[in-house]
Formats: sequence, C-alpha cells, structure tokens
Amino acid sequence: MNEFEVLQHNLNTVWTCLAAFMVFFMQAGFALVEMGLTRAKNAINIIMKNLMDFSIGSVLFFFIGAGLMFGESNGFFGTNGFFLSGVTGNDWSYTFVLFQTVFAATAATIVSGAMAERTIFTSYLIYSIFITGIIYPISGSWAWGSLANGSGWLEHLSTGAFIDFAGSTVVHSLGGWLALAGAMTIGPRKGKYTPKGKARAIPGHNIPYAALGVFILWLSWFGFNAGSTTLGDGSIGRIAFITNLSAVMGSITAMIYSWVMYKKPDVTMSLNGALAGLVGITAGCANVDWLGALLIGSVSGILVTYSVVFIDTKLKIDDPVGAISVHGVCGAWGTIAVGLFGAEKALGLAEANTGLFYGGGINQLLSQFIGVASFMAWGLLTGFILFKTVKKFVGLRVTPDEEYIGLDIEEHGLEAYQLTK
Amino acid sequence: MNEFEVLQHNLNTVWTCLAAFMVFFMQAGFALVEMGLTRAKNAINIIMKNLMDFSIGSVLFFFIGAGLMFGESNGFFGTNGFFLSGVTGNDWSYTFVLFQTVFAATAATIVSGAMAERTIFTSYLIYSIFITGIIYPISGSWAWGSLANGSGWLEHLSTGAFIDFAGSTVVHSLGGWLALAGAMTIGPRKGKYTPKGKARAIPGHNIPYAALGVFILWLSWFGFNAGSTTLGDGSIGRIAFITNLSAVMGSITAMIYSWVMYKKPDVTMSLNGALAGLVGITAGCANVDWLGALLIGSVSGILVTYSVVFIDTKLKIDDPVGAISVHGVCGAWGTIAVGLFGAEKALGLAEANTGLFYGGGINQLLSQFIGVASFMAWGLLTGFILFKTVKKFVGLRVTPDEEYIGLDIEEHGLEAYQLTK
Amino acid sequence: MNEFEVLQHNLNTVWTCLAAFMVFFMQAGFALVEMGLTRAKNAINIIMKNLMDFSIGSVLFFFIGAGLMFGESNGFFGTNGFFLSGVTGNDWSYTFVLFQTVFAATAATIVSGAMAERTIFTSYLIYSIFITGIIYPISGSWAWGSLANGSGWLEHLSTGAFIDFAGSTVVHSLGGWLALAGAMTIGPRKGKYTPKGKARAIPGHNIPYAALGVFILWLSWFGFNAGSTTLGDGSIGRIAFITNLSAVMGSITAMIYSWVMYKKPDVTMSLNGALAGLVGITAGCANVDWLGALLIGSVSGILVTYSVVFIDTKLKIDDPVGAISVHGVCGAWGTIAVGLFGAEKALGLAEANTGLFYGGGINQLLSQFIGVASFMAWGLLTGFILFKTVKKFVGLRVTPDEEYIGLDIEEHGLEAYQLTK
Amino acid sequence: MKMIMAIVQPNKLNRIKKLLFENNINRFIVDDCFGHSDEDSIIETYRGVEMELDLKHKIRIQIAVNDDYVDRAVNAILQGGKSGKIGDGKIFVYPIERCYRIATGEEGETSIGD
Amino acid sequence: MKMIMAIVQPNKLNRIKKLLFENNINRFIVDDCFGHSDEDSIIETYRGVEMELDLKHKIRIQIAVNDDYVDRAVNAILQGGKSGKIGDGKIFVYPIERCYRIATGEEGETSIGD
Amino acid sequence: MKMIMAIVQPNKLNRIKKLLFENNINRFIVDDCFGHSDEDSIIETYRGVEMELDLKHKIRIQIAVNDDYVDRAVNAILQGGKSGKIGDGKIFVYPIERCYRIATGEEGETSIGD
Ligand SMILES: Nc1ncnc2c1ncn2[C@@H]1O[C@H](COP(=O)(O)OP(=O)(O)O)[C@@H](O)[C@H]1O
Ligand SMILES: Nc1ncnc2c1ncn2[C@@H]1O[C@H](COP(=O)(O)OP(=O)(O)O)[C@@H](O)[C@H]1O
Ligand SMILES: Nc1ncnc2c1ncn2[C@@H]1O[C@H](COP(=O)(O)OP(=O)(O)O)[C@@H](O)[C@H]1O
Repeated sequence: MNEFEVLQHNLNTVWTCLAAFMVFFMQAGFALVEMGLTRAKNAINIIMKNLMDFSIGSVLFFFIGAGLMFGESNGFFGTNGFFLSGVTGNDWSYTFVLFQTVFAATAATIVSGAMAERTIFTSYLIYSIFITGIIYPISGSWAWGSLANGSGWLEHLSTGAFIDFAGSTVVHSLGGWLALAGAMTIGPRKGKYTPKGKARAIPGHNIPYAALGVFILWLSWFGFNAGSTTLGDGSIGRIAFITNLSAVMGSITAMIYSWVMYKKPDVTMSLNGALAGLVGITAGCANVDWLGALLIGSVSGILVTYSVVFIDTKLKIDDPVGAISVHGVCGAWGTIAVGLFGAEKALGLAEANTGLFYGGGINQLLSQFIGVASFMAWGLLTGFILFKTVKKFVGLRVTPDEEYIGLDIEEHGLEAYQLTK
Repeated sequence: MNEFEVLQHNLNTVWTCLAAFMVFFMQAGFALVEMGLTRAKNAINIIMKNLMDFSIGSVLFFFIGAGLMFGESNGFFGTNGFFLSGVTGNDWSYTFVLFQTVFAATAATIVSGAMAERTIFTSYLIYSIFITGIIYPISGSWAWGSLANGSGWLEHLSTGAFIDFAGSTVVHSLGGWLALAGAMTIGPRKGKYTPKGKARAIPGHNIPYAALGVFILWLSWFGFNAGSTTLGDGSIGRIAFITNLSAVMGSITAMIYSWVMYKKPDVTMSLNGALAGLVGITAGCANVDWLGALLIGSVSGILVTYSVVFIDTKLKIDDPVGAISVHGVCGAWGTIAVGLFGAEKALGLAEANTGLFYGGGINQLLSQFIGVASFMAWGLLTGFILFKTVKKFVGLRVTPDEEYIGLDIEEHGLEAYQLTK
Repeated sequence: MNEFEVLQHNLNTVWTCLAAFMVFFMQAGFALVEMGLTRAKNAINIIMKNLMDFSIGSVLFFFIGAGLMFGESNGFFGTNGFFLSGVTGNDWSYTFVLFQTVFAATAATIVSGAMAERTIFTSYLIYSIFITGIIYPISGSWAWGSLANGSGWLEHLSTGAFIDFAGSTVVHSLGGWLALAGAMTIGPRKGKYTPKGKARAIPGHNIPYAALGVFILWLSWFGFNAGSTTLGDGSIGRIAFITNLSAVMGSITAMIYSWVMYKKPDVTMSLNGALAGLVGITAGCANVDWLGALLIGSVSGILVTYSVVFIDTKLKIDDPVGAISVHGVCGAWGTIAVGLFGAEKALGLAEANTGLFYGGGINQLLSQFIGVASFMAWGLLTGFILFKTVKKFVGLRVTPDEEYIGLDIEEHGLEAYQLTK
Repeated sequence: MKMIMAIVQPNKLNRIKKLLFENNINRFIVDDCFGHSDEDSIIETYRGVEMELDLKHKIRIQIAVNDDYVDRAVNAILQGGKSGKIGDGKIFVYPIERCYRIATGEEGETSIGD
Repeated sequence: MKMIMAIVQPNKLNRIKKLLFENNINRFIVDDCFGHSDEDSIIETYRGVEMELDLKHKIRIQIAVNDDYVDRAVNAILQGGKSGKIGDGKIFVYPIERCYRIATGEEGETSIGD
Repeated sequence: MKMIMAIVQPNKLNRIKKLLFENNINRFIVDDCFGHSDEDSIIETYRGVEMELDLKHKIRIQIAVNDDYVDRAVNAILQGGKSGKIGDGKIFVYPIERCYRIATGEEGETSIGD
C-alpha cells in the first residue's frame, strides 16, 4: 500500500469501527422497544435476552459464524476461517468481523420480540445459539460471501446479482421469518384472544422506552446502512440521506394511516412506521435515488400498519412488538423494491439502471424475488425445525402460572421496578 | 481534486456525517427533557410531536427549506435549489443537506417544549410545517446562505459579518422567540397560576428522563458545534473543548445560583444550566478562547435560572421546560458575547481579535446586536402571525377537559405507563 | 508536517474527538446504572452527583489536573502546564486534554456508586474536587505522564514499563480503591444489615435503567479503549474486537456463575459481569490476543460476582452498585493479566511477548504487580485521609431521618417521579 | 346499606367485572394492594443475598350497595373470582350508615346507585 | 366515631383539602383508585384492536372523626368535590368502634385528632 | 368479626409483620397511601416557585380477624409501629358482618383465617 492507500485504509477503519459501535448500540434500542411494548412483569427477562443473545452470539459468530458466512464457500456455506483463523494478524479483518458480528446479533434479537412474554429463558438461549451460529451465517453467505473470501450463489444469478446492500433480507427479513415460525410454534400469550378468537389489546407498559428505543435504533441505522460501505468515502452522505428520507416517510404514512383507520394518530404504529421505513430502505440505500427512497418509505409505513393488524386479528399470530411485520414484511418489500427503483445510472454508479421503473427491465426484479423467496423459505424451514425441536426436547413455553406472575420473578427472581420504596 | 484533496474530502464527509448523526440524536434528547419536565399524562403526545416534527421537517427541508436557505439569494431568501435540485449528483451536497436538516428540526422542537401539555396535535403539525419549511430557512439564509450558494445580508454588514458559528441565534434563539410567541398566544396551563396570579409549581413527572435527555443533548452538541466546521481538521478538538467548558460552567453556576436563591441545589435548574451553557457557546465556539468560554458559560447558567423564574413568576408566561430562557435568552446572550470575547487573533485564526474586551473595538458587537435583534424581530413577528392564525382557523388549545385528562388519552388514545400490570 | 502527516493528524483528531465524546457519554451510563441499582428516593441526588462531578472535574482537570498529570515531572507529579498553559495555541492539545478530562471524571464517578444513598451532597462535591483535581492526576502521571510532557516512574521500572493501555488501574481500580475507602468510612446504609450482621437485600428501583446504562457504558468503552490509541489507524479495529470479546465473556460467565450459585440467572450480576469484562480488558486491550481476551473476560465475570457477594456478606461493606468489585477488583485483575497474557509478538507489535504464559517470563508480571500495588496503596491511603478528613470537618453522612426520607427531598427538594399525576 | 370489600387475584378482575355488570351492579372502585396469607412466600436471591417476597399482588374491589343487592354482588365475586386454589381471596361485608352523591348532594339509598 | 370515605375527582383534591383545613379537620389519608360508574367508558384502539378504558382515575379520601365532626367533614367534601357532573363521586360514612394513636398508645375519642 | 385498619410509617412495616406472625396472624393486606396530620409539611421550591409537600407516604395495613384476635393484632401494631414521634399513625377497628373465602365459598368465622 502506498501512503494514500494507507491513509484511506485508516479512514476506512475509523469509519467502519464507528459504524460497528453504532450498530452495537442497536441492542439497547431493541431492548427498549421490546420492553416498552410489553408488560412490566417481563422487562428483566427482555434485558437478559438482549444481553445474552449479543454475548453468546458474539462468541459464536467470532468462532463459527464468520467462517460459515465468509470462508471459502462450497456453494452453500463457507468452509474455512473458523476460530478466527482468518482474522489474526490482519487488522482489517478484526474490524470487518466486528462489524459483521453486531449484524448477526440483530437477527436473533428480532425473534426475541415476537416471542416475548412467554418463552423459557433456557430455550431462548438455545435457539439463539443456532440462529446466530448457523442459520444466519449460512444464508448470509449466499448473498454476502464475496465481501470476504466466500462466493454466494445469489451473487451469481443469471438474472444478475441479488442486491441487498445492508441487509433488508439477509438480516431483517430472515429475522422476521424466524420470528414468524417462532410465534406460530409457541402460540399467543394467555389472554391475547378471547375464547371466541377475538384479539384483545395488551398495551405496552412504557411507551417512552419504546420511543427512546426507536430513536436509538434510528441513530444506529445510519451506521448500519452507511457503514455497510466499509469505506469512508463520499457515498456515505448520500446513503445516510436516503436512509433518513425513507424513515421519515415511514413514520408519516404510518401515522396518517392509523389516524384514518383508527381515528387517532397512534404512537406505537408511528414508531413502528419509522422502523419499517428503515428496514425497507436497507436493501437499496446505496442504489435508489430520493424518489425511490420516498416511495419505499411511504409504502413501508402503510404496509407495516396494515400487516400488524392483519397478523394480529386475522392470522391470530401474537407478535407483541410487530417484529414480523417490521422486519419480515417490510424487509421483503424493501428488497423487492430495489428491482423496481434501482437507479444506479442516475446516481452515477453504473452503466445502467436496474430498476423496472427506471428502465432496467425485469431481470433485477426477478433476482430480488429469488433472493427474497430463498431467504423466506430458509427462514421458515429452519425456524420451524428449530422451534419444534426445542419445544419437543426442552419445552418452549413457561407454565400458565409463570406467565401470569411474569418471567421476571419466575425466571430471574427480581422485579424490574420498585418505584414506591 | 488531487489525491490529498480526495482524502480530505472523504474525511470531511465521514466527520460531517457522524456529526449529523449525533445532531439527529438530539431529537431523543429533547423528547426526554420535555417528557421529564412535564406530567405523565402528556408523555405520548410529546413523543409524537418530536417524531413528527423531525419527520415532516426533514421532508420539507429537503424539498423547500434547503432552497430557501442555501439557494442563490434575492437578498432576503434563496430562490433555487428546491426539490433537491441542488443535491443530486453530488455526494457532498447530500451530506451537507442532511447536516442542515437535523439543525432545522431543532428549531421546531424548541417550540414544542414551551407549548407542551395543552396544544392540539393537529395545530402542532401545522405550525411545525411553517417553522421548518419557511420561517427558519428564510432567516437562516441571512446569516448562513454563503455556506452554499446563497449570500445573506448579515454576512455583509458594514460593521463586519455577523458571527454565529453554529447557531446560538440562527437556530436556538430563533426557536426561543417563536416559543415565546407561542406560549404567550396559547396561555398558561390550567392550574399554573392561582386566581390571584401567583405561580404554582407543576413538577415534572420523571426527572431521570430529563437528566438522560440532557446528557444526550450534551453529547449531540459536540456534533452540533464541532461538526459545524464540516471539516475534519485540527480545529474540532478546540471547538469541542470550548463547548464543554461553557457547558460545565453553566451547570455549576446554575446550581450555585439556585442553591443561594432557593436554599437547595436544584436539579432541573442545574440541568437547564448545562443546556444554557451549550446554547450560549454555540455562536462563538470557534472564535473565543477558554477564558471567553468560561465567562459565557458562567453567565448563561445564572441568566437561565434568573430568566426561568422571571418569565414564570413575573411575566406569567408558562413555559414548562424553560425553552424561552434556555434557547431564546441564552442564545441571544451567547451571540452578543462573541462581540465581547471574539479572540480570533489569540487563537491564530485571523489578523485581529474582534471582541470588545479583546481589543477589537465596538464594531463586531454592533454586528452581533444587529443579528440578534433581527432574528428576535423575525421570530416574534412570524411567530405571532403564525400562532394567531392557527388559533383563529384551527384552534391552538385543547378543551379544559382534554387538558385535565391528558393529551395522551385524548389525542392518541393510550396512556404512557402501565406499571402495575 | 507534510501533507500525509497533516491528513493523518486530522484523522487522529477526528478519531480522538469522537472517542472523547463517547467517553463523555459514560456519565449518562454511570448515572443510569447507579440510579437503577438504588432506591427511587435517591435518584435525583445521583443525577446531581454525576452532573456535578463531571462539571467541576472538567474545570479542575483543565486547570490543574492536566498539569499534574502531563506536565514535566519531578518524578512524582507534573510541575507545569497549569491553567491550560500547555494547551493554548496547539489544536492537538485541546483534543488530548479533552480526552483525558473525560477519563478523569470517571474516577470520581466510580466512588459515587459505592457511597450512594447516604452521602451529604456538599461532602460529595468536596471529595470529588480532590479526587479529580489531585489524587487521580498525581498517580496518573506515574503511568501515563510520557503521553505528553511528563515521565512517570512506572514507565521506567527495571522489570520493564508497567502496561495499562487504557486505564484498568490508572482509572478504574484507582476509583475502586477510593470507593472502598469511602464505603468503609461512611458505613452501610440503614437497614442493610440486621442487628446480627446478616446482609439484607435492598433491590434497585429500576432495572431497565441499569440495563440501558450498561449498554451505554459498553458503547462508550469502545471509545475508551480503542480511542486510547489517539491514532486513527488499523489497530483500533483489533482493540475494539478484543474489548468486545472480553465484555461478552464477562456477562456470560457472570450469568452462569450466578445461575449455579443462586439458582436463577441474575440480571444485575450479568450486567455487572459485562462491565467487569470491560474493566478487565482495559489494561491489555492493545496487548493481548483473542485467547487472552477470552480468559480475562471470563475470569472477570466470575470474579465480580464472587467479589460482590464476598464484600457484601463477609466483609460487610455496603457497596450498592458493586463499584469496588467491578472497578477495583476486576481492574486489578485485568492489569495483572497483562503480565500473563501479553502477546505483543504474536500480534506483530514487538520483538517479544511479555506475558508469562506467552513465553515472556516473569518480569512483566512483576511490573504489573508493582503498578497495581502502588495504585492500591495510593488509592487507599489518600482515600482514607480524604474521607476521614471530610467526615471530621464537614460530615460525610446525612442524618438517619434524611436517609429514611431520601436525599432527593432532603438535599434537593424534589421527588424523581410523579407517575400518577 | 353495606360496603363489600373483596380481595381477588388480578387476573380475575375482568371476569368479576363482567358478572357484576350482568347483575346490574355498575358502580365500584378498584385498586392494587399486596396481600399475605398461607400462599407460599417466594424466596429470591438478589446479588447473592436472600430476600423474601411475601406480599403478593392482589386487586381490591369496593362496592357500596343497598341491602337487597348484597347477595348478588357477593355471588358475582365468588363466582368470578374462584379458581379453587389458595390465594383466591376474601370478601368482607360491613355496614355503612350514610351515603352521599357528590354531584347532586342527595343522601340515602337512592344515592348509592341508580 | 365514624370513618368517612370519599371517592372524588383528582382535580378536586386541592379544593377539598383547603375546605377540610378551614373546618379544622387536619387528619386524613388519600390514595389513588380506579372507579366505574355511569360515566362513559372510553373506547380506544391500540395497534388496531379495540380496548375499553372503563376504569377512571379517582382519589379516595379517608377521614376518621368523632361523631360531632361528621357533618362538617361531609359538607366540606360535598362542597369542594362538586362540579355537578356525573363522575363527581360519593361519600360513605361507617362506624368505627375503636381508635388508637400509635405514638402514644392512647385509645378512644381523643386519639382520633387533637 | 372486626376489620383492623392501621396507618403506619413505611419503615415500620417489617417489624409489624414480624410481630403479627409471632401472634399467629398470617392474613392481611398492605398498600401505600398518603397522609396528612400535624406532622410538618415540607415546603420546597421547584424552579423558583414554592410548593407544599403536605402528604406524607404511609403504609395502610388491613386485617380482618375474629373478635378474640383483635387485641393481639392491635397490640402487635402498637408495639411494632411505635417510635413515639408524631407521624407514627393510627389504628382503627370497625365491625364486619360477613366474610367469605373465595376459594371454597365458605362463609363465617372459619373463613377469615385458618
Ligand atoms: N383475614 C384477612 N384479612 C385481610 N386480608 C386477608 C385476610 N384473609 C385473606 N386476606 C387477603 O386475601 C388474599 C388471598 O387470601 P387467601 O390466600 O385466598 O386466603 P385463605 O388462605 O384464607 O384462603 C391474601 O393475600 C390476603 O391479602
Ligand atoms: N355504590 C358505589 N360503590 C363504590 N363506588 C362507587 C359507588 N358509586 C360510585 N362510586 C365511585 O365513585 C365514582 C364516581 O361516581 P359517580 O359517577 O359520581 O356516581 P353516580 O353515577 O352514582 O353519580 C365512580 O367512578 C365509582 O368509582
Ligand atoms: N383521624 C384520622 N383519620 C384518617 N387518617 C388519620 C387520622 N389521624 C391520623 N391519620 C393518618 O395517620 C398518619 C399519622 O398520623 P399521626 O401524625 O401519627 O397522627 P397524630 O398527629 O394524631 O398522632 C397521618 O399522616 C394520617 O395519614
């Protein structure tokens, strides 16, 4: 490396590290959102889940996941680079693996929200291990393997490489489909549905926590998306701008939609809308222009609101925080949207646009569908196997009494609040 | 650009983006401070206001405000660059506009605090639109237009250019004067004054939130001030240092002053003091030396405490969070102080100092007064027009019953806390 | 400086400033952890302590501490550079002093936790002044003086320089030993022990605050450790990676240990475990490899849990947040561990490894012991003198009535929460 | 006129409310309290130190009724609150001598309900 | 000796307190409770699902007085708590047989107040 | 059957509980309330404006007992709650006419305790 390259490399390291730190902070954001939207009696359990899935996930991803995801691939997963063998002695690798690790932890955390308030803590730890250590990195290698030494089949589709810049599908919708499998397998919380099957509201216990969580996630998302360049160059400003535009549109349309449908501007829906806009733009944040971002975000905000109610009241799947809708549904939508709005030429990034509406024909859209579908299939398949197996051998759900009293006392022996003492 | 310039440009982008992310995080800080210092029954409303003024403000500023503020100026405001026309195809512009957008959102948020607990949500949205989309960018162009393509009249005063490095006046005191107009137009909260006009205390419901909010704002302020260089160079350390010095002096003097006057060291005043120190130094953070910072911060801490009590008990204007004092009064003071303590020569930045006390004569002080006065006039004028108009056509204030029950239930259909379930 | 050097210097400034901002944010983290683990009636007092020790500490360190710590040394402490004389006119110095200041504030804050819920606010301010202004910088100069103009005796041991890269001992264990002296001098909270001396549990009032605090501290720690390079180069990714690995191991082993010993996975212990892993790795984060980090973190997690219970139930010293164990004990352990696991050669940093287990012989281990012992002696000695003196002349402890009613009302005239109004 | 005070399990509140409404009893107050009885105390460990959680969260319901409504109200609570397990709670009935409706100032039997 | 228990609107508490003091009634307790009556329930939507908020926040005041103070206390509450609208609340009076002051151990009429 | 209602200082609760258990009284409820008496109000200043904190945090204990247990219960509270200072609180005893155990539906004296 010449001196320029050394300097640029140093700058890349600084940038990527800072982005990784921000993405790490997502754990706090997810914990706050999940706590805020559930009941006080389960807050400690949520803290423990977030702390532990990150902790255990970090170790596993360092030692196993990174190899499966970024080692030389057998077509289906990476086969070397385990136990940090690809890392040591190379400063950049540490940075890269750290950045990827905080991503991996996100997938497991998403599931936590959908299965909140009723899952056995030990079972949670077990399935977290499989998600971060095996399920996530294997499918991750399909789309992102070539970022290091791998080479994924989705990167070599005949219709053109599947585009998921920062992980609408690789991270979020995978997490969402796993969450769907989990929420279906474990069943709804006690009292969520009347004997006749009508959905009941179980309001979250601390909306300010949920709001702070969303602001923290939003902040972190700038690192998530713009940091995915792993390059400190001019493009990061554009990516951050595009990301923000989608997020704000998501919160606006979710607010309006909830206002029209349910008579009042709903705070938890508006917050979900912002997250939906962020999830939606994650795939295309480097490839779409502002108009694309505006539309992706706007659709995400409506989609998430509709989907939350549909899953809750029609499918009767109990997802306390809306994880399936935010991450699964909007992640899929955002990924597909790259096939519609890909504007690489307009942005000066490539010879031609790839989006259908931008004159790129149908090919990219097909690639996107293939990618989305394969992650959905993988997520649901491995999810059901995983949760059914855990259910069979360890049990997935606490007893009704434990659920009634709350996981905090039953699983962790402490209550979250002692406000009057 | 040669390779050095490219690298420096990349570094500037990284720095400015990170600063923008930090400033974005101010929204969380403002929401927490405002929630903490008001009653539990209005917490959700405050969340919605913060989320929405940022969301709607972002879109408006992207499309309209940026042009009004930074387009080629007709002397009074910018006339081109709307709908992102100045942005596309230029990476730096995205970064610049993103950074400016998060600033614009701040002005509207300031008003929110002073009018908390009694404003109709719809009316809030309406006046937010005007503040971020029109009022803020027009006056902003006077002082900062030349940062891009504009050229403001305050940059060409015969007494020398008005100095407001990061926005004590352009952002904060403008917000403060608008808040003053708003709080006066809407009137005090029910029960704030006895029938005889004596002020009653309405304690905030969650002081830890207010404290966390202040720490978040303080953190963000490093981005606000040091990031306003938009240059990743050596000066940012000095600016951050100066900023911190003023903030700590503000909290110290506010604590001491409240201790002497009201017998106990008052927590909300000390927190306000830190913010006052930050607001105060924002104008001069790049132009004053440590002695200047020390004095600016110290005065800010006392001024804010005095002003909060004066506005509350003498003027009988009900400002639940002290926004008028923190942002309006201390913003004006800090801006004028640049005319007193400007130490450019001592800092090696220019041929001569501009501050009166540093041998720079009276000219800069005059420029500062002109700037402060014109923003004050503009803020109060447009503020009263705006709020009176909204009051007339839409109504500004919820009914007494709604105010009594709380905006959370009445406007958003949910309570913020369900702590015992 | 040539152009490359200028650019690298700019990058270093950006990096170090951002790291300093992150470390500043620790104040919020510490405040939340301390509030969360204590009772609601003392929350405001904790906020005031954190705000004020940072504020007063900043001023003192700017003016006095920086000179004592980094001025030209008389062998025992620095003798020039007071009142910022070493700073002005040099941009880098501002950055450096800012970074060092936020470190200095940490030491005083650690003590706050161990003496929480019973200390007179004025006395707190007084001893804070001595800690940040005198005790911390003097011992700091022994190990870190040569970072600027000083030269400390621990940097010139015949067994080789004492290694404490980011401050396991210089910052954390010093704070821990001062905390020990403080907690012993002030005595346990009323009701903490039965008349027969059996420890009673006094549960924290808001575990979510404690958790958010830990996540914030963790985030900030990346700045603390990786930022201590003050260089934006490739090594920061490795340091961050190593730091994270130790933290996650700390939380995992603390959880397991508490689960085995006390039947349920304990949330506050797991959170303490993460902090313990962070404190432990701080000394060696630049010098150990991943295996070292793994072991240092794992031991820290167990050590902290054991130590908390031992200090509480056997030594009968009342440390509400576990500060002595987290910072004192694990800081000492982590520093000594550098003499065991120093892997400089394996990391390509030096000619030879220094760790006993890595073939470096016993010398480094001796140096580490000398360093740890001298900080411990200094901390306990100055701590007891300081606290006994304050006790004698001002009093250290509030009256039993004040303790019963709570410091918030008694010292600050306000309650932290008004949740039902 | 009698006051009925019942201590019940929190998760039974909705069922009891429904039964009360069905029996045309539409006025009552509800709040949280913490009860001790033969139900097992929970012994937990906080940071290595044992602590006893011997107060269980309960709901207290208070209903003022005219004499002819007492049995209905008691039965509604007995039925709605019952799971048959220890911890289900208690109902106490005691006399009240006067009752006023604040909105109108009226006193006596009519003021207690409709 | 009688116990007076009143359920009132939260925003009337300060007025009632003032009137009690004026009537030389200086000892009472106050806490939060949640009441149901003919006041309209609020139907809200949480995440697209309807929920009924049928318990309104009220303040409960309890005052133990000697017999000759009952009317004063009741009148103070009636006056201070009244807005004339549904939801204003109720006052109940019931007998107490014994009263003790813990600080001194004394029993009987003198122990209830000054 | 009698109901005993006591208002005590929060920091006395543990001592009272212990004495009740020793007297074989194992069933009671406890909650928070806010009391006013001759104890000094605290005048504080919030943001430069005076406010009076005239309601002190207290614990309310309620125990239903058969007649022969009344004295024991009262004595336990008198003993455990006493510091001799103003603010220690009060004990009130009033009659109850009926008592039901919800778990079994049984009524009368046996339903009140064991
Ligand atoms: N005699 C009593 N006095 C006051 N409260 C009581 C009494 N008996 C029961 N309770 C309350 O009712 C709750 C449930 O009582 P439960 O366990 O069902 O009583 P039992 O064991 O007599 O069947 C207890 O937690 C306690 O709060
Ligand atoms: N008979 C009763 N028993 C218990 N509480 C009552 C009764 N009547 C009224 N309340 C309480 O008083 C509150 C206000 O009652 P209100 O609506 O004024 O009564 P009404 O409709 O009879 O005038 C109600 O929310 C309820 O909590
Ligand atoms: N007559 C009463 N009615 C209701 N509550 C009372 C009465 N007397 C005292 N209390 C309650 O008991 C608490 C402690 O009373 P205390 O100050 O000990 O009474 P006293 O001044 O009569 O000795 C008070 O805060 C109040 O809540």
